[in-house]
Amino acid sequence: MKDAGFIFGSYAATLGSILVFAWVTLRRAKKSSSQVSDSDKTWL
Amino acid sequence: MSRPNKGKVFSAVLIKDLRIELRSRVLTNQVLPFAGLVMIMFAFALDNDDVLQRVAGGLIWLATLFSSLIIIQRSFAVESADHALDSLRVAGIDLAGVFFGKAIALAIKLIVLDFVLIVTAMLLYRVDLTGPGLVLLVTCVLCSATGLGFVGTLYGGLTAGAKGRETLLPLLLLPVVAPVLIAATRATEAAFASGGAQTSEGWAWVGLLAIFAAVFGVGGSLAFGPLIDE
Amino acid sequence: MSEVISFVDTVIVYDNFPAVAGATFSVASGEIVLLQGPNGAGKTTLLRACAGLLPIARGKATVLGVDLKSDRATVRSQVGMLGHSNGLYQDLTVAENIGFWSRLVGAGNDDIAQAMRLMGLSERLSEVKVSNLSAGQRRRCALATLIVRRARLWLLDEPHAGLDADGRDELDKTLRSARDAGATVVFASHEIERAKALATRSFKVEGGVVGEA
Amino acid sequence: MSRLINSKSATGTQATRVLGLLAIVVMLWVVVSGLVFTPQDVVQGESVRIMYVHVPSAWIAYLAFILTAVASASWLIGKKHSMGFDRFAGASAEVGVMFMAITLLTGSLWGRLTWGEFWQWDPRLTTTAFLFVTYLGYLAVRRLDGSAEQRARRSAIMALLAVLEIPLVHFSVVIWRSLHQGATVLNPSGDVKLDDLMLFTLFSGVVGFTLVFFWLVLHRQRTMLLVDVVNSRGLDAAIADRRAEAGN
Repeated sequence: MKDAGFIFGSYAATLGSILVFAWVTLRRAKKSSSQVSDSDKTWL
Repeated sequence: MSRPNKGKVFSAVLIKDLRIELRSRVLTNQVLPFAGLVMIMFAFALDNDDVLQRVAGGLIWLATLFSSLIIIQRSFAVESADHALDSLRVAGIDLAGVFFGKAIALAIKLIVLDFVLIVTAMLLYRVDLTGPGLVLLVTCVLCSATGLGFVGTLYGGLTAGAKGRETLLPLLLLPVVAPVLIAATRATEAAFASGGAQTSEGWAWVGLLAIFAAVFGVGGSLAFGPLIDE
Repeated sequence: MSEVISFVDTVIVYDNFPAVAGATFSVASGEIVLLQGPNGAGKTTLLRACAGLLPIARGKATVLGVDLKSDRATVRSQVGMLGHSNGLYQDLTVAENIGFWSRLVGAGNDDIAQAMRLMGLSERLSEVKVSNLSAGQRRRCALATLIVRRARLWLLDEPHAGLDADGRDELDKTLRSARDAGATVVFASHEIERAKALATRSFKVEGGVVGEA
Repeated sequence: MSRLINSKSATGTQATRVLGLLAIVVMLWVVVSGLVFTPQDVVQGESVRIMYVHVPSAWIAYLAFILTAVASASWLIGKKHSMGFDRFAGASAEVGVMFMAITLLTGSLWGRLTWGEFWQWDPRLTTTAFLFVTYLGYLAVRRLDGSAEQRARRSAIMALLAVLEIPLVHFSVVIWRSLHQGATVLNPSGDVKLDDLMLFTLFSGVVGFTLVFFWLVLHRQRTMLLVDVVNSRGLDAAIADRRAEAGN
């Protein structure tokens, strides 16, 4: 494929950012979750 | 006791701010020399009379924006030095009146600043001004100074006081004032007839400046009170 | 209308710290109330909250019949607050500072003259810039702006600080005459002797909790 | 993969797991179809493939900022000032800023291939860049110290001011370009002839990114709630400590 670096770079940057955001969020949630009782978790 | 209306608060704050400026002379002793220096630096950096003549409008307004950051910070340093803003808040004073008073005081300082910058540009960059161009330029300065006064007071109030917030002002302010930079620059170029621009082209830009001032005048008077509240 | 301030289990958080951690007390109209306690006990925070400047985190708080939890803003025009700082403009003269406030609240020239007389600010001082005043003179100037505002509830944080003996006597007289005119005064002070003589009642503030003294 | 889906996350529910699974499936399809199945464009060549991630992320970024504004207005108007609106506004803005960064990055990579330059002063591009900086400012205001209510009020007003600002910036940039020099920029989509598969892939991209957006916002919003609760738990302990001071 011509210009493969640019194209794969775009896809990698996009998916990478999403995954990093998701991972950071989930990790932060896990850290605080143990200190919060289930009654405060409105989504449960 | 009945509280006075917006008009009284407005004039009291306006007179107070202008009087403080006359006493402390921060504008004349610090900001104007800084702005003049910036104009000279531009001349060094660009080092070409034709280029300078063509971009004079942009340089005037860039210098205005950077100097306005200092003026805005000064405008609220005065309020937070002895927690005078707290006193105004606790006294239940109409904050929209305070907003307009501070904004117009700021606008007047910016008009003085722009007058000096324009004269500097005419001397250093050799730009010419015709009769119709002068009318356009004066209107342009009035409209953009008012708009900048409103936006500057709004975001200056938010970033006033607490530690570490001063650095936030440029980040918040500069994107918002991009339309002023663009419109005022184009109108000024039209007034100077830089690059063969017609005076008539400038009036559309002045219209945009007027809209900007109106939008942030209304928005700012509504938002200022809740924004500076604790 | 007897209760001017009524706090029940009030918690006030300032800078993520519960400076007031459950205050229950009430102040009746016409009282001069002293808050005594060590530095950092929560006196200042309590006064600022009464002025509607700080949000109430928990509990109940009513000042001049206004619920501070739902509506902090309306109470402000009826209280006069003087904190550690004076709220003066350093580059303006005494007369200009007081004049600014009188214009804001729609007071007349007589009010300015009276306020300055009450606070012992002479003709000569009135034309001096605030930045050239002594601490005590600034304090008196700030109190004069408060008099011009004619508040129903006076909240004063260390009002005697920086005043000389005469100034303190003047201040006590002013507070008493303000009380006689229908105002209620709550003040914090370290000078227990003088303050006790002035106050009709006093509370002890310690560790963010208010108790009878 | 299935472990990732089934592992119990703190802020997950059945609904978010289904949402997440759907998002992954659609995104996989977009990647495979965008990189392999779709043909290259007559004009743009291979670079058209960037469009399948660029266009949806731009669309999501704008959607995020609209939702931030709506949630902020709801917070201000609502009598109860429900903090849920504030958290949603913040979460949506954070995700929006991320997608806007992706938009600018993929856009400039595409521009390098198509125009030969990373950046053009195209009105749409310029407005997007200003929007990005404006919302960085919004997030900075959210981080200012103060009570939760103060944070919510400040940031709600900032979000609504941004709504005032954006049309003004866009309008001024549009006439700035059109008055002064002819359009030097290719219309980014006007020259492209999309066949059915290309259109379908683009459409799948929009769907997939929307799913990802809502998955991220839901989790981010709930995480904010957890952090808020932990902070107020800290408050209970602090109040107890504070009262103990009075005892001695």
